[in-house]
Amino acid sequence: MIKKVLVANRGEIAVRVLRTCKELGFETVAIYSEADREALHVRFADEAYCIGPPPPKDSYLRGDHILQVALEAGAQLIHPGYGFLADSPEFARACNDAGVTFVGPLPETIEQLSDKAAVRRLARRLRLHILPGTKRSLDDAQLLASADKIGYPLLLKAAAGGSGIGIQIINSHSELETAIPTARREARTTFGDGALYLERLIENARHIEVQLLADAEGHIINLGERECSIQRRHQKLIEEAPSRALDSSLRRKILRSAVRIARTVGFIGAGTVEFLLDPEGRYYFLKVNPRLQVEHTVTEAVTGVDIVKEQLRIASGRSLRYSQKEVKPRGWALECRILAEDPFRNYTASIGRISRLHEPGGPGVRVDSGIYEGLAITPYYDSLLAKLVTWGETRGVAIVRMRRALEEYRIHGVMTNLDLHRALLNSHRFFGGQFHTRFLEEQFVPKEPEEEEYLAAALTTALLDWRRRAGAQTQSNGVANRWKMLGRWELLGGGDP
Amino acid sequence: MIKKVLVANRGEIAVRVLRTCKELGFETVAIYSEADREALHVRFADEAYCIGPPPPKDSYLRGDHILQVALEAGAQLIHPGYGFLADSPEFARACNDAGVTFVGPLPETIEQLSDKAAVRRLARRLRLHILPGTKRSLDDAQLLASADKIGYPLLLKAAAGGSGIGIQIINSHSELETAIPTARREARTTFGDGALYLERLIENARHIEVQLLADAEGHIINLGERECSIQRRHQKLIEEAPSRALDSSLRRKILRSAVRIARTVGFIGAGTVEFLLDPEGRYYFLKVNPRLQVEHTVTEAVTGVDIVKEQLRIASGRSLRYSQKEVKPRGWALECRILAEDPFRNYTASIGRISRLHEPGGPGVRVDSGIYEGLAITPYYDSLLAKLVTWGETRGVAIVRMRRALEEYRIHGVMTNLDLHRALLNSHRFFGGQFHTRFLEEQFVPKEPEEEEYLAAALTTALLDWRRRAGAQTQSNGVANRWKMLGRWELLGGGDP
Amino acid sequence: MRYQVTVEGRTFDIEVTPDGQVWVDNQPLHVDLESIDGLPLYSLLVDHRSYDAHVEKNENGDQQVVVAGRPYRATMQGENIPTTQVTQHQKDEGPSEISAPLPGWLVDVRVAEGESVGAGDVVAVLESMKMHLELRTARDGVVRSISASAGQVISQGEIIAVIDDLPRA
Amino acid sequence: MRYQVTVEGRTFDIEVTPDGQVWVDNQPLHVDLESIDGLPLYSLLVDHRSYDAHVEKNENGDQQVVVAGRPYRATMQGENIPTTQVTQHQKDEGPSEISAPLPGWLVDVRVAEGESVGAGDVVAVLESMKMHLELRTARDGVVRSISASAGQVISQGEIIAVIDDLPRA
Repeated sequence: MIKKVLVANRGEIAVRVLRTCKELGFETVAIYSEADREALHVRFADEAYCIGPPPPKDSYLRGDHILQVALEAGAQLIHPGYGFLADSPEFARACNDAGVTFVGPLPETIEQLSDKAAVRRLARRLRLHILPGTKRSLDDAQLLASADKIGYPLLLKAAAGGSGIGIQIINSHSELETAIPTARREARTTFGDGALYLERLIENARHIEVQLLADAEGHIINLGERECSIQRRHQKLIEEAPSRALDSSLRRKILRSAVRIARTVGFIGAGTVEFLLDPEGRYYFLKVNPRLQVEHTVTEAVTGVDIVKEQLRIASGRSLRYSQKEVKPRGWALECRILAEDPFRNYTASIGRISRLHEPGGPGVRVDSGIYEGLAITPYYDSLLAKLVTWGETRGVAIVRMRRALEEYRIHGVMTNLDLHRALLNSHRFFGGQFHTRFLEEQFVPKEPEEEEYLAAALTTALLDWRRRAGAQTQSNGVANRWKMLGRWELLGGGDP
Repeated sequence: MIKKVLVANRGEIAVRVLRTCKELGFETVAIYSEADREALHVRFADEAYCIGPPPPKDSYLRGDHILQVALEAGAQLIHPGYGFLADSPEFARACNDAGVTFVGPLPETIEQLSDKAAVRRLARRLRLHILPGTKRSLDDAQLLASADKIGYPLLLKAAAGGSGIGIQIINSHSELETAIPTARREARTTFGDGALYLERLIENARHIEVQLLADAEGHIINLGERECSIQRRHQKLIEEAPSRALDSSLRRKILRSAVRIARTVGFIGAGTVEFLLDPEGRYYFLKVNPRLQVEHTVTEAVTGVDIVKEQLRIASGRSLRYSQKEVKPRGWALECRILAEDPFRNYTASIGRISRLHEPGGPGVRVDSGIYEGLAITPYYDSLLAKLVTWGETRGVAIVRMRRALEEYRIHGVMTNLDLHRALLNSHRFFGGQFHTRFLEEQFVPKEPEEEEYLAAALTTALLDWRRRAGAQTQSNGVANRWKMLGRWELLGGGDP
Repeated sequence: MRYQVTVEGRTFDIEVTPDGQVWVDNQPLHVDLESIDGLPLYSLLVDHRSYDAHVEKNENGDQQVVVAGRPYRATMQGENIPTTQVTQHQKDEGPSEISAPLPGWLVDVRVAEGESVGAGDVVAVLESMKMHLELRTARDGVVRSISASAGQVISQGEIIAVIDDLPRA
Repeated sequence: MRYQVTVEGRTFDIEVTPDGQVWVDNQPLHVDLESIDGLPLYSLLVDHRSYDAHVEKNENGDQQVVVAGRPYRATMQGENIPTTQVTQHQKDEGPSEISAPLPGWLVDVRVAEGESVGAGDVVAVLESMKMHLELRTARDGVVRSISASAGQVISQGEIIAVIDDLPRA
């Protein structure tokens, strides 16, 4: 029997998952909001169903609608991608109860992992370092008192937040006093919950995470680590695998810690354990993400493992195909997140229609895109347009390849952060691997564009005006070329033109 | 000192070489004929020089012009790509004499390898099998007499031909009698030389070739074999690495034979030794190509080695970076050549302007393209638009990935052979690896398109007419969507739309 | 509005009601055709089955619909639609011209003026994009004139030879 | 034809002779601008240096030239060209409107009607594409009216608040 998979997501990750489904010969079902009728994932899937108006709460977060579509279309599996319903134990449970397999861990595991206090307790029991911090239900006075005990700088976070939203850096008691009321109000408006908590800020920390695969029989393997320290506003921007920050003994320890915590919670499927690494080589457990991550691509590039395929296999009840020994990473991989935003104007989001698109290619380049020429970029969802991944034998090769691929990339019609990526990839500190999670915001100074490009822009402007005036007789470039070429023949002194 | 490289080619291979040059931080110089002012390689390079009118003999084959440009632009290296001047000892010698390094073997080696009779003698000395055949200067009567001795079927070939052009299959004495005069005349017109020769046709043969790298110090390694048996009109269409036709003992023998012959001729650079394999496992030496091949990409995909980079390193006098033991192929790779031609109308070439282009992406997919949206495809050069390469852990994965990628690929404005590739990749015999060099022309029957696509075409036609008539009030798809969605809410029994 | 649409030999009866509902062979279908950015590019959903369609002219100037990357020729009949005439109107009389379907170089001319030729005979060989293309005559006749010679560069549509009908018996 | 073209603060003197030759700052340059397929896409060769250029309107409707993927604003002066007025004409008087530069949801309104605000104060916070965007007032004043509230969906250009100038002393 051919299986049918519903992908409960949109954009690049929906396309990513659909690709593997197609390779496995599965029938595919897409869902879309009213704003996404034109979206690439709709055109990509075998079937597509509208599930509601643009706001996520009315469409991509409507688990009831999505499940209904799965039943109507006869899907046996639902892949949630990342974000939206991927971390929802309720949705996972509803799917499984309705006889549609949720591609992810057991609902109980997701539930357990979403209880941050419980996870911290668990990590402490496993003797992992955790970041000093507070509970999630303190009043203003308690927050201030705890802050003085933990010490500054620290992070003020919205308890209901996530993905880097609702986080502020606090440097002193008085800063905290000023920040609390605004943060509460914003958290209430944004997440519907004003609860805040504090966490020690580790300075010059690096973000290290471990990719895991686990089957229902209790086999757990790691696919190595990723480093995601290049961030803006606490959101990852560039990721790589492996990490330059780990030597082999530290790597072994972190990988082992990740597997242990996953084993303890009975993890099944693909997941990631996140750590912060301080400059002294001490690593702090942050959390377990019970789902596919945006940056899974770099792990795929170095291991050759299709993580989505393994997710679907595990969800179908099959056991892992690899032993730990059979996972043999090769080379280095980088990922740049291509976002519709203006990095030089405070990362303002940009909307519009993709008027022209030219994607890079050639050796060692992978593009995972959710866009195509003609597509409208709407303001309803996140600004991730595409992911550019390069692989090289060494980190250096992966970097120069990424530079080359970024130079090839053209996206017109919306502002993107391609130029920021070009600048980052050209920085010596990035090349040297000397960075931390606040590198971009605190230390990075982009290079000025090349002088000669100004002249190119000026010449284009002047010549277009001149041609408009001169009219038809100069339109014929062929004639001009032939003329110039004849000149060249004379110069070269030979050849009949 | 930053090096400058002139790429003496056009199309996808010029872009391919330019990419690696950029990664190495080299300055790049492109050349173009009058017909190629818009070509991608011109836009891609740092500098570009027009070298003549469209016909290759007046531009891309004008070694004197090209060398002059190299000197004027200050290039230290000339990379010839494949075709055009890549096999020309005269050009290689002229470059080296002018102090510009030709990226390839020594001119003497190229000369030696282009003397087919001498190479055959050499192979015989090394006790390699060669195809029974004749000399290249026989008259009609001698050809007929030799043919009867060698036995039918056999191949009648133009001595000055190459790349599969000027080859005919001959099944009998009388067929040969009829074919000779026409073949002579065509050879004279096409290649300027009417000389013909005969070669035994091996039935159900497979084309196997070995990729080699050799440095000036005499180190030679192989990067494994490729199989290129899917051909049309004696031209390769689909290639893969490794080959299913070899078991490990036969593979070891063929690889060793290839290295031996390269060592004997003092080969330096990247080259390929081609063999035919008969159904009994006997392999016949064909020739040594002293240059990059179109299908080098599949070897890159399985070994992780950038062959162009190694060529440039070797040409710069550096020694090989790999020992044979360090070359560790992983998985399987396929390449489909995407051509501007109509495979269902006798492979007629197609010209026009690329009106829309959508390239595949995602895991395990590489696109090496010489085109972009808006580019005019002219009749002056070969019809290769792009190469689509997929990698997978196994041959099966590489195949399903290629199927998926071919489904994603869209090229509008010219006819392409994408559909033929889709059909080939879906055939059971291709999947089973049961094919030979005449599989496509003798045994392959393409599948009919899916029935439901006819209906989709009919509906599109009818609805576009209906909309044109109904005019503006039905243009607003948003309204229609909302209406349908409301219907859906009622169906689902909930949710405020 | 009722249409008879023929796609590569298959004919569909399609009715579109004034409110845009679609019936095919008298069965209702849920059809949603979305035009993307005014381009000749469409996303088509047929009872939720998703297709991408692209409308373009082919080499002969006929409109074709490319579905999932495969081109289909569609002809249409309906009220107020001039029936598409796909009559097999073949000229059986008068001279016929052999012209170049593509630009290229003439590799070979296989006939001489005044020579008799039979239907299917190769008149000339054109090279375009490294391919040889045989130009054949569609019927019996006598070569009236040859206007190009081997080695010559030929533009698209350029006439290479004219074939007269055989004199009537 | 003589042009003064200013690109991001750098000014070039460009002369194009009637036969299309180009002089920059009185030096001859070999310039070849090739338009591709009538698209706003160009291949530019400047003394053989190759650039790709794309001409487009930016978010504010100004023409910009994208060279090698990087956008440049260019303004031009010359004979018969109305001098581009890039005067810093700032309205210092009258009410100012705080409007949404992007569509999105209003996350927070930080001021109340009648409240005094200072230049740079955040008036409201807009969420668009998962980003928070602070809308600030450019000068001192008093909030005359607020026309949207937190949680509300906002269209691009929609006015969220009006700020009156401070009463003159």
